Amino acid sequence: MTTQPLGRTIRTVKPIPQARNNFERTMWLFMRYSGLALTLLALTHFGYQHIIVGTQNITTAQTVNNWGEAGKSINLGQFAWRAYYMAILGLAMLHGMNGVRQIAWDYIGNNKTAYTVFMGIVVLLSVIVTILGTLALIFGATAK
Amino acid sequence: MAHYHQFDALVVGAGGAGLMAALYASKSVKTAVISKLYPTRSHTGAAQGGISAALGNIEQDKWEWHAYDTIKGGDFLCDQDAVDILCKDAIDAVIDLEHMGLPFDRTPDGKISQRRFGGHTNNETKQAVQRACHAADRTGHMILQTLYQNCIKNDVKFFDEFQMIDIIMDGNKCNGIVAVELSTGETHVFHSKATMLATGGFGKMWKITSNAHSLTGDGPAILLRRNLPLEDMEFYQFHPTGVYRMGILLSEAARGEGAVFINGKGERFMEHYMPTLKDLAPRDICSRCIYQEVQSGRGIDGKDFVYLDFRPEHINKWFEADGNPKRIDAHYLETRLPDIIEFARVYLGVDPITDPVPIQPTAHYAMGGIPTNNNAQVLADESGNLVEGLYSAGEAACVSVHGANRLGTNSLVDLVVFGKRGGIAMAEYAKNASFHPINKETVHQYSEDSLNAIRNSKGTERPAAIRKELQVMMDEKVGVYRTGAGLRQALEIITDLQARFKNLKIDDRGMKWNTDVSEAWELGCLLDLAEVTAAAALWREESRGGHYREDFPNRDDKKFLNHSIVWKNGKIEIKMKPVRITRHQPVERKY
Amino acid sequence: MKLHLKIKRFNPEHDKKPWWGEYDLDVEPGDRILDALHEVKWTLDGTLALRRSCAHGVCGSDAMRINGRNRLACKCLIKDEIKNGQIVIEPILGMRVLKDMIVDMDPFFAHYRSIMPFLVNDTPLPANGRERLQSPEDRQRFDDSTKCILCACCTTSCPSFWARGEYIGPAAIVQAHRFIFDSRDQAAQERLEILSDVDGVWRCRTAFNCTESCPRDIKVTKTIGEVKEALRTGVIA
Amino acid sequence: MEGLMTIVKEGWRYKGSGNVMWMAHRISGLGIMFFLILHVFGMSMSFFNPALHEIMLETYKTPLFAVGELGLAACLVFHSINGTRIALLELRPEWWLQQKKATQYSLVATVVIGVPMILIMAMASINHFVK
Ligand SMILES: Cc1cc2nc3c(=O)[nH]c(=O)nc-3n(C[C@H](O)[C@H](O)[C@H](O)COP(=O)(O)OP(=O)(O)OC[C@H]3O[C@@H](n4cnc5c(N)ncnc54)[C@H](O)[C@@H]3O)c2cc1C
Ligand code: HEM
Ligand code: SF4
Ligand code: F3S
Ligand code: FES
Repeated sequence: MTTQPLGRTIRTVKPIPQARNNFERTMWLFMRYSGLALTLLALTHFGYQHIIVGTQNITTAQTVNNWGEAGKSINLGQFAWRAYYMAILGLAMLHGMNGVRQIAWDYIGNNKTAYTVFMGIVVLLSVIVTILGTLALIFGATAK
Repeated sequence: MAHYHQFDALVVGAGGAGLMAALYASKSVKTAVISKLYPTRSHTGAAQGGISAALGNIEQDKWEWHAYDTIKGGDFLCDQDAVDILCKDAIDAVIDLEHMGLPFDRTPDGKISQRRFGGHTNNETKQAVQRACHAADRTGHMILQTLYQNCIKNDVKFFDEFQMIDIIMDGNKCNGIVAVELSTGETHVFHSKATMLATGGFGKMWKITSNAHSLTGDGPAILLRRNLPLEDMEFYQFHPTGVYRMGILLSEAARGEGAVFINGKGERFMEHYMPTLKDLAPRDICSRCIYQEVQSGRGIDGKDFVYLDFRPEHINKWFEADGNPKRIDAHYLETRLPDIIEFARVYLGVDPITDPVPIQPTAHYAMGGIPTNNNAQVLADESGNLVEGLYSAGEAACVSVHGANRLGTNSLVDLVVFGKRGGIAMAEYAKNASFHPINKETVHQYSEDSLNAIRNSKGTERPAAIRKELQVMMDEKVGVYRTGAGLRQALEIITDLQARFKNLKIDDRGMKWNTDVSEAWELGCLLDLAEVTAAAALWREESRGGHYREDFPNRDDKKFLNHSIVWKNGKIEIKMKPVRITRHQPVERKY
Repeated sequence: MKLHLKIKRFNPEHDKKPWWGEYDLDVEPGDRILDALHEVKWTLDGTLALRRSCAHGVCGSDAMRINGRNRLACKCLIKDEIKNGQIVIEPILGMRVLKDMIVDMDPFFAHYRSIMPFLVNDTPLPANGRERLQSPEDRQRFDDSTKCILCACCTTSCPSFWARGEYIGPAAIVQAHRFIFDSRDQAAQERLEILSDVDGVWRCRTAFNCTESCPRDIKVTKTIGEVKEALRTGVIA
Repeated sequence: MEGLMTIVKEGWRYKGSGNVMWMAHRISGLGIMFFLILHVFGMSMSFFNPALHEIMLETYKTPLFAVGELGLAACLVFHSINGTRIALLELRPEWWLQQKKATQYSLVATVVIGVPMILIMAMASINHFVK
């Protein structure tokens, strides 16, 4: 008779980065974590700007006030605003781009040309806009 | 123009028997499987309770005991050398299945778990023994899946949703089959060296049945048409526990786990009939006892059904009465019998944990079928001549290991043991044989003509109406109880139905997925098989196992310790084949 | 009881587009929907085509959309589905319709085959010629996924599968789970790699339609989640 | 595109909770992404071209954009709450058995948070136009 300790067997597989395709897994995780972070960031942003301040009251002057003026030194509060928006900008763009990629893959993934062209446009547009936004956040708003 | 294919070994039917044969044949020769259903839809998947093997994992057991139980259960009509093979090989077969990946339930020490089943006993104490290996109550499902998985692993070629219509015979040699591809309606000629028919049972000739709509006995019926005989067709098993009115099976495993029958007076009536095994007596006996209760007005509310009671507290009460120390609870039943509990809930709206379940006997299993030897080779007559290149296994075949009544769980054993032997025999044969020439231009003509005849018929009789009349009549006259007068009437009615079958009303004249035509063709098979069943039942003037004649209530070993071999060549012809008896002389059957 | 049955019909041999067949029947409330379909086929219109075999929910032949959700026709009773005297029947979604309720199942089985649906264990068999041992707890671990009858209810209810037929689909993942979590199996690595492809397990968007539609009550989404977890952590527990 | 057709023609009629939530999540996500690109472009102009920035801010105050903003609010609230549901549930497969409840809770939360928000915003822009 074999005697073998019986109970629950727990096995492991090779470290997952060696798996054939790790990209989808990374993006999947990123979508969850960035999504959770964005819930906090984006909702507070939206709540503050659209409800507390109100869209009708937003002006360029206010932006200058929040972000600090380009070329001038900034205080801690203005730095916080910039960091906050930088985080939203980065996370939301990556999150959104990947979301669009998933959707495009679903519907036009079989047509390689259409898929590449479409994603090319989306990525180009997003990247340009992100760079513009990042520069603005680095240098600050220009006073009129 | 028909499509043409060539394979060394050809298996028709992708149930347990067919897949097992294909698995073993494909290890050495080019093998294909043809099935009218996707393999995983075969009715083996419906088998619930278990597969027996004297593993002795829980209590002492011997394959010799298994063999004796099988022979006694079969009312001494089994060929005893075949039974020895069945029960000895069962052990290896079950272990083999485990190695292939079958997820059997386990004992605490990690071995295959076993449970009780009707008619399985410890020959010394005469008490029920735990012999049925199980995977919850879906053992057949797991066997079918495991075998299909291993066929995929072995790269077996499958022709799914191809229906066999004819076999290609040349004298006494089988050279393959003709099949129709259901999705296109085109015919395909399959040319082979060795061919196996594993097309399953034919329970659809009865109305109350546990059998699938697809179980129409195509294989045996085709052989009858090609002037080959069938064996023991009068022996058909009626399972005692079918869901009332629907016939859906509630496995004997329920009684293996402690359920009992209850009549209208609330009595556990099996105690009066079979004092030792009680509710675990073999199926033929239980079915008859239920009928007797019903006949004597002790059905529930005087109606034609009784209860199967597996409420946990009641089971515990009976365990106590029987001196069995085991105690169970609802959770235990839910894990051991999840599916059949669900069947009762879904189809009857009855929760077996809190209420008794109405049941009635249901047509279940064909002990008879295509006569074969112990290597699954098809026999051409009563004296043991072979049909060259033709094999058969599973419920379609009759080895005969089940005799006059099959013990629960023995069918699955039959599939794997004789499926494997057949597969190996086919490969051996195919390796040494060459392809026998066939006439590619004409072999499929008969099949096409017979299907087109149905497709283009402009009569008035709906096939479904004929089928229904056949089924209702068979329930009444060729059921658990039979009489000479009833059987003669049955034969007359069948002849009449066969005449009406020539005047069919068919709506669908298309080629693609024409299930109207295929169902009608299947009805033709059922009619032929019903005819030989009734004829053989009329011929056997005794009562034995699943065959009970009210006008001949006793077993008659002098005259009928023989298999019946029946031909239908224009008219019915019945011959006898002696039963092979080795160690066990017939005795009276008591439990 | 009166039943008005609306069936989406399509016969490739003479229809360009699907059409609604409407049938009035007299039925028993406790009958299966399959019985009603047979009633149509056997007494009103023999051209109606559907797959069926076991008639009690264990073979997986007759998946179809009943009142807009995937069900086995043989496992639904008329009284439970009938609404305003009517039941609507359509073929399952996302597969090519061959005729009436019959769809092309080949891609479905191709996905099934792609995940190596068989036990792989190259270690020597036990020397005593007996079974490999497995504890009841280890056996229980994958019990749920062994119930699958490959009916395709789940896969064809999945919006991600509708969107992209290449998605391997919940049924194939359930089958992979059955082997990945079997303590006797040794090919978990390979299967997980196959499942980590673009059209593998990460295509699952946690829609839960699969779980809701499984006639065998398999917790499909949970099963998929366990595969994802194994893929995330590298631990199969 | 075949997949899109399946969903547009038939999928939306399917009676499962999941596909509707799935579609709504997609559409809302796409909506947010569309606005985000526009919005970031506009905000970046505060550095590159303050005049354009001013124009963009004024455009947000037109009736068309006021309505669009309400849509954006709905998208954002639904998408973030539903996204949180998915993300949290998926971290623990055991929790998936609670999905029916989770779906109900997140729908309720969407309404509880979203409706007042939209009302406040709608009131504010109506006030603005009336003035
Ligand atoms: C509800 C139920 C429960 C059971 N429980 C048990 C149990 O617990 N233990 C036990 O031992 N036995 C049990 N049995 C009996 C046992 O399951 C069957 O006898 C056995 O599965 C038959 O297997 P088979 O391989 O011979 O045929 P099947 O599994 O019926 O397969 C027949 C195959 O033949 C194919 N076929 C048929 N006709 C054609 C044709 N013309 N052309 C092409 N292909 C064709 C079909 O597609 C199918 O693949 C049970 C039976 C039923 C009905
Ligand atoms: C506010 C907090 C947010 C949360 C919690 C969140 C969460 C998520 C999650 C978890 C997913 C993955 C869903 C899936 O795989 O099915 C997802 C998808 C997506 N998100 Fe977000 N997200 C948020 C904000 C955003 C923003 C700001 C955008 C726009 C830029 C966005 C656009 C998308 C898109 C386009 C998808 C793809 C949808 C799909 O594949 O069907 N999300 N989101
Ligand atoms: S998981 Fe359920 S729904 Fe999916 S194929 Fe298997 S049994 Fe059918
Ligand atoms: S429906 Fe589809 S998206 Fe995932 S949870 Fe089920 S597979
Ligand atoms: S007919 Fe077998 S599952 Fe419905």
